[in-house]
Amino acid sequence: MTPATLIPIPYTWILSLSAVLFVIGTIGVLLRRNGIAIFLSLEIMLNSANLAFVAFALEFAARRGVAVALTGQLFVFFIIGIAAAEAAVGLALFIALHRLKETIDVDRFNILRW
Amino acid sequence: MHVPHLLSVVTLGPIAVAAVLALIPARLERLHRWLALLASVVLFAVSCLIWTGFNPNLPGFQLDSGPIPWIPQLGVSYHLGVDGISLLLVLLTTLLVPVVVLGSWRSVTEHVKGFHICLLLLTSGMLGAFLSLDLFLFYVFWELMLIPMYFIIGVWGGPRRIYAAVKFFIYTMVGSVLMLVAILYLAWFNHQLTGVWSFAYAEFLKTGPQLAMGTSFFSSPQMLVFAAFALAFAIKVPMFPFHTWLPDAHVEAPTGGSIILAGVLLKLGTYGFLRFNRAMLPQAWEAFAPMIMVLAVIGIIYGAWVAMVQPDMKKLVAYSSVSHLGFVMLGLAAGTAASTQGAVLQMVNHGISTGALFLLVGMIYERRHTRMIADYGGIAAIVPVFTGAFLLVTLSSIGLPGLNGFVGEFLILAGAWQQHPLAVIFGALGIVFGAVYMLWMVQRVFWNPLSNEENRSLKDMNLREVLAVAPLLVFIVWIGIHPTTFLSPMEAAVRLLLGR
Amino acid sequence: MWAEIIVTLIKLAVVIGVLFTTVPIMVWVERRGSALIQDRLGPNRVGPWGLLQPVVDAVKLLTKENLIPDGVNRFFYVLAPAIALVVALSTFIVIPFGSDPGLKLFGHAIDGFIVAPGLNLGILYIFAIASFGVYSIVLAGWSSDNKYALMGGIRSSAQMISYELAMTVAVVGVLMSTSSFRLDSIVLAQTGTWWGFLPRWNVFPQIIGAITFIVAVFAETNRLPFDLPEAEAELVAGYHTEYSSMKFASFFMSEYINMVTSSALIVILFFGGWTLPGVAAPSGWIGAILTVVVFSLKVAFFLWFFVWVRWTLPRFRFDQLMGLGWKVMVPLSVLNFVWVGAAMALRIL
Amino acid sequence: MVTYVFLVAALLAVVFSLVTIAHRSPVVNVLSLAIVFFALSAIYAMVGMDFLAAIQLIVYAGAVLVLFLFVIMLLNIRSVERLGSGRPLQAALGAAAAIAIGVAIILVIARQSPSFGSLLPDTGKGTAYSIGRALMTTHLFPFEFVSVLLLAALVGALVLARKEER
Amino acid sequence: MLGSLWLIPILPLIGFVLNLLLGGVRARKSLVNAVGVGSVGAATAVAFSTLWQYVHQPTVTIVERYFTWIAAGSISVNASFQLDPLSAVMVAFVTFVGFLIHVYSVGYMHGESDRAYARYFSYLNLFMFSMLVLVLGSNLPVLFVGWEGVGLCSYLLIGFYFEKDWCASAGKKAFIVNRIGDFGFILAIFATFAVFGSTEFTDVFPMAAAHPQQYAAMATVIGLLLFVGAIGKSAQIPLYVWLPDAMAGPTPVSALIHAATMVTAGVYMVVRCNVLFRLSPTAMLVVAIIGGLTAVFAATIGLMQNDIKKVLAYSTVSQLGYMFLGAGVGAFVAAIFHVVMHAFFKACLFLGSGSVIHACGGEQDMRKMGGLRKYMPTTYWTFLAATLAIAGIVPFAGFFSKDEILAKAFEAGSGGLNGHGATYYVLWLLGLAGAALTAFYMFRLVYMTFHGSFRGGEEAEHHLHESPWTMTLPLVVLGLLSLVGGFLGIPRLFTGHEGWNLIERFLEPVLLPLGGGEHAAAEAAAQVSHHVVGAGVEWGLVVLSLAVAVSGILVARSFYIGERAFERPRRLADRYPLAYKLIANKYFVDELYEAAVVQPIHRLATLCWKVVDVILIDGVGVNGTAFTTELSGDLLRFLQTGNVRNYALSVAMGVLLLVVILW
Repeated sequence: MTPATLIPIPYTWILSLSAVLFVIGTIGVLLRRNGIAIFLSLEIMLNSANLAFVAFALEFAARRGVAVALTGQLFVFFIIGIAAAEAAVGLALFIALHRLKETIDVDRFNILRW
Repeated sequence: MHVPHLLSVVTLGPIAVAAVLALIPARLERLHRWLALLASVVLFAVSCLIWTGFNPNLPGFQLDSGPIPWIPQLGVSYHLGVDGISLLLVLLTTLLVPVVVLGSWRSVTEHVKGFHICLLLLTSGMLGAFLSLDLFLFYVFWELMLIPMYFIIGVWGGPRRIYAAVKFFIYTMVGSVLMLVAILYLAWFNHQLTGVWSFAYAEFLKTGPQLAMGTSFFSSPQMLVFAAFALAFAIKVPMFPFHTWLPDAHVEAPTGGSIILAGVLLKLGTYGFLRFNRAMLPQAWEAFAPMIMVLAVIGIIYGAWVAMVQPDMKKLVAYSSVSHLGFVMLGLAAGTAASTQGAVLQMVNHGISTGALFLLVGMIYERRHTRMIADYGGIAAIVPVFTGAFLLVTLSSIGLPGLNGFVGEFLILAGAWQQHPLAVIFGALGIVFGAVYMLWMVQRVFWNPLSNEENRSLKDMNLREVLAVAPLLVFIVWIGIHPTTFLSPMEAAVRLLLGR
Repeated sequence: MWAEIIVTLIKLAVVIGVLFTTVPIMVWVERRGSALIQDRLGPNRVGPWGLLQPVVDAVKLLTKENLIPDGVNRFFYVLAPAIALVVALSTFIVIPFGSDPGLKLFGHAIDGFIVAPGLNLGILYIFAIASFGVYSIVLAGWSSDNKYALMGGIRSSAQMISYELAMTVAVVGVLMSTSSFRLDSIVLAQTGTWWGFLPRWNVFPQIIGAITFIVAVFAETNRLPFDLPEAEAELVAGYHTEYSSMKFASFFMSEYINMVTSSALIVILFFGGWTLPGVAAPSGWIGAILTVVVFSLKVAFFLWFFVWVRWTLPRFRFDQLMGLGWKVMVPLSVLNFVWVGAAMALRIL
Repeated sequence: MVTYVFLVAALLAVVFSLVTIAHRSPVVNVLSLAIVFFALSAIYAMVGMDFLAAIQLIVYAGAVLVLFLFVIMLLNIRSVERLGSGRPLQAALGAAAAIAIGVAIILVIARQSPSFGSLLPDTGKGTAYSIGRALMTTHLFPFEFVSVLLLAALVGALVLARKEER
Repeated sequence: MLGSLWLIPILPLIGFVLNLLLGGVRARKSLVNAVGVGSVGAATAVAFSTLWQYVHQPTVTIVERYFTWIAAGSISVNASFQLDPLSAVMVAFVTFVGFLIHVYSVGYMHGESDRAYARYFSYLNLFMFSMLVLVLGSNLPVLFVGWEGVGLCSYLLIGFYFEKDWCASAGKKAFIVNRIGDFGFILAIFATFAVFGSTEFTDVFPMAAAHPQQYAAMATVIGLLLFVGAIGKSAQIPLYVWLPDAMAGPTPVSALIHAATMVTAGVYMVVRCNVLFRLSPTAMLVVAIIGGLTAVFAATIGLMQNDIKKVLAYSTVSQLGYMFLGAGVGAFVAAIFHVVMHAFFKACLFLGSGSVIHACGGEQDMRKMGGLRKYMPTTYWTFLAATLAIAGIVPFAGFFSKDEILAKAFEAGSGGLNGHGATYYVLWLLGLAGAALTAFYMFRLVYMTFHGSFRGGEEAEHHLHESPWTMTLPLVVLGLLSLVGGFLGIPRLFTGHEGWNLIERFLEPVLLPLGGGEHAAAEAAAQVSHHVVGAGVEWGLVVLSLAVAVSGILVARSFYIGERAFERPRRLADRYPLAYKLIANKYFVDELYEAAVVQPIHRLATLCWKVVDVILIDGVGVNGTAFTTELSGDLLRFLQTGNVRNYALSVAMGVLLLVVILW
């Protein structure tokens, strides 16, 4: 088992990337009306979270001198699983909604209004 | 004859029976009725064993079953015990249940199964509340009582039953939630003092009085805790400003429901005042007693007045309950041994008399499907037996000497006079007004010319109904003539509770 | 460093070259084979036994006018075939097509007959890349403004997603028995025999897995009986209806390259790769070459199997296809790895 | 080398995520997102989390996004609104909030010491081995839970998307 | 039988229960008679044998404890009976008169249905039971039991014809008005407990008598409260209103309950508690004033009543007034004496009127009677005897008792009892006037009913007949008693020495001597006042009262006899229309009460219900809360735009907020 070598980039860079992605995702969620697009933006946000996990995992491994930073990866793993589930259900929802309203513009789905 | 864990048997027995009923298909209505009747009669018999096994000379709790740890982390335990005070109320409860079953024989026609299951659960709740020596347990039973009653009103009730049921439920909830807070606070305080978590009544008896009495209401924990308990119980009693759920609940509830409601549920309020507020928070009690007394007196007269002008018999009786329980509260607030014993006895009296009144009103309602006094008049000639029974109950309710009502009121007022003559003077006015509204109602229902032709075909009481009422009448006379039977068991307990 | 790069480049050149040469040959084989199966001659004019026919075809395709219909989404229309080809080619780089007893080239170790050695992902990598294959079809179908094409695209995406599941799960068994993703270690795990005569190939204990995998592969490569995306009878030509000349050619080639890759996978996963039971590979270049030859022969057989099946079985209906995928394949594959797991737990394997 | 890979990947990720949220055509959105995923998986691979990289591609690119495309085609959504069209207030506030959050996060990160994470060692079996172990031992419950969740999602999706027959 | 006093009341109780059952099974009247009359007869027998033993043994006060009735804390009440001269006298005449009236009822009620008949007798028996408990009770609570019991019975019996709404109302009225009195009584009981720690007569009175100063103040309170009770039960101003209405009941009931026994319970109670009253000049004065006023007031109303029973009712009220006057001036013995005498002649009068009504077929209006003398002689003569007795003509019963009271009043005035001499003089004058009025209206009644010619119309005249022996026999007995009864208490004046005044000598022990202190003087005044007033003056008083009575009779004769009958009263009425209107309408007291008490309370109650309960507490308080909750919910609802992006935005804002907070 070869000894752990350092990554030549600070984990904060990765964090920053995830932050940027997160912001972009957020903007997408907040500004798009198209349901699909919103979903995509959500996926971006999830991935930024994953990235953050990875970054922390690395930093953790480095600081604690742990050989393998498992937990972070596991979180990512679970998040991916959940994302898959979410996508399935969400898209099914949109199919149903589209069948109902002939559109996926979320601004048109305000039947829950007071 | 010795039954192990007698109290547990009495308390949890009904639940067991309810479980059995739950297994029986609903269409076997007669079987349900008979089983429930049998069970309740047996229950009464067994609870009489408590009476026989009870040693009136011991002031404390007896026949304990438990304490069995329930939630050890919080010191919650299952602990039942009976003393002279709860003994009477338990007997009252178990006495009323068969009466209710008999009284509902014809009036409850749909969901018979459900009704009896509810009734039995309710019974357990009430008995548990009277017997539990652990406040957590008490609260559980207290709430357990609430739900079946809610259903009994809401399912088998009259036209506005939903409104009434919800009102009853929310009203009671408001109080009991605060009470829960108070209980938790007490437990916490107890933990602060002793370092052990416990909800045991005995513990609180020791630590409760140590709650600080601040200068102002909001700065004194004891008064706040007191208020929390008091609100819960005052709503249940109900005391003057919190009584408006009672008329609705009574008018809409089925006969059985009204009997239980007036007979037992209201007593839990007064019982709670005595058992918890009075015993656990003595200083706060001292501070609040005058207010309680004033409210009690207001309740007495106010209830009587409002009852006087009710067009609906059940409403009238309901408001009369307000008045009568005013007496009880007066007795408790006065706090002398005599008045307190009188109050406890009056709880039983009111339970029996008002229960009987509701039963009788229910019977006539079954026949004519109206409770409006105006629809009757002059039916004494047609239903003499019914009239006789009703008259007797009426007289007991207006406190005719030689019947139960008098003894209670006499003791309460006589006991209270030593402390607060003025309150007694106003309270005694209630006796006068009591006569007014009851007799006026009796006149308009039973005397006078037979105005309404439909009443000419009224049937007099049948054997079942006579059997239903008879025990109550027996007790009315018994307590009236020889109250010592019932006063002596509670004497020691009351003395201990009052700390004399 | 440089040596490493050069070696890699050489490997790449060899692999790509082989693949690109395989395609015309496969075309010829396909046509002759179909003719054989259908008892007719097939191409026999151009060159001996029509061997040059594919060359001619290629030339025709290359020289054809490169037209783009109106109303298509140009970007994706062009992108789709490119993706197809790229995916097809890049999957192959983790396939070990021969054993390496430690030969050197320019003083640098060849490091196995495999383009990207030391990639722990191995088969996972293949799945990862292959999953991009869907895009080409979907995009092609969608971008070329044509309902048949769209239908084909949708169908194929559905089909591929569904069968990808079965395929992956079928492989799990193998991965479990040889606890690694690396294809070469998978191959090595299959050397030797049981009871002296039965090769230690995964196909024997995991026959179910093998069958499932093979069927799934057929679906993944859109070959008959699962070529619904391009079902001539119903969808003219499915997703590449609107394609012609080189763009069509790249779809065409990618399909055949996928076939090769798939066959290679089948061989590696279930039929012991370049190994032969009981035969230890002789050392030195000769031995190495021999392993490559063995591997190629096995692959060739499965390529022929592809052809054979194509001209033997009728096409499924779409719902039958889906039903098969979800209700038969997936459960079977699950059954397979459950069995493998049980066997491993019981120390049978 | 690794640094450049990272920078390129990061650049790709940012740019194409912007495209993802900004472009009008859903298909473009999806594909650019695919590229983002690709870039991310590259980063994972680069830091030695090859298993993550793989499933990132397999699940996201291979399954989820295809699903998206599939739906887009099924509903045949050509092109919809521009970014932030309609509800200007919502748009402005949203953007502001998002950026503010981003700034906040960046500020937080900025306070951290830019220490270096360690590259995961090559165990020869890849991280898959250890992850698999962890999943089957310490994290068994969440793992099973996710599987149940996926099953539920499967059923839910079926129920939702099914045409209710009249 | 001494030592088992409980037998006396228990027998009627048994009768009550049996009769109820008999009523249930619609038994024949004869059986009911056997039970009803039999039980009371037995009780009477037992009573008299008991009394016989009692008078032939030394002990003055015999108390029998049976069991502890109520015991809690400081309160302890025994169920116990007490036999002493006072209760002995009461028991004697209650049982005796009661028995007679039971007998009378047999004849009077024979027209009723079997069931009603049984009901009637069961009530009557219950009444006997309660009355006996009342007079035998050895402490206030037990007395109160009887007190309320008789109240109940009067309620039931007044409302005996419950299908007539005025009867039912009258019954209710009686009970409620009595309740007002009982209110005072029960408070008195509580006060007694508080002060003396017991309510046993044998404990309380000696204690009080021993320490007059100590208990003086409380005595006033208790005394007045007790007297409130007495006012209610004995129909004094202001609570007399129920008694006239009570005439709605069957006549024997009026005779027994509302003339002879129950209404005198108040007097009995006052006399029973004479110690307390004597300790409190105020209480005495109040009693005297109320009594005197009532005596005259009721008499004036009696002047113009045309309903034969109403006249008797008001006369009863007025006579009760005399008794209280007597008690008020310290003549407790005289009061009791008058109670007994009154029981005789008033019972006789009522029964007589009953027999008259019986004869006239239920007619009660005297204007439709007249000349009945020749149709029903027995009734007439007995009635006349009783009338003379009530008018106070020598030697009839009334003379001795009433004259005794008036004399005592005069002495109180002259002796300046408790320093209220003037007041007592006035009261004496009132009493005198009352005597005159009494004589007048009673003879008015006699003349209008029995003299002159029948005014009831032809066919009614045919039905006129003498009543059956069951009714006449009691009449005769009572008539004779009202003739000779007076000789039980011949004052010293006539005989020269005290010895002949049997009743006074018999009752002497009841008036415990008070211990020293300033009350001694008062006591002396009350006791020895015979000698304050000289014999001559006394004779004068006797003559005076006789003259007054006779004058009253003559006026009545001149008004209602002869060819110019009814003319002069009419002219008087015309001359003083206002006064006429006032008196004829009983001073509008009922109307006053209706307007001043009943209506306001009723309105107040309605207000409490409709406004306080329904609107304030329930409307504003309870449903108000509910409504507020609902409203706030309705308003908050509008935050739900249903637009997912808004929610997302709010989430983002929340995050931002969190960041800011956590920064």
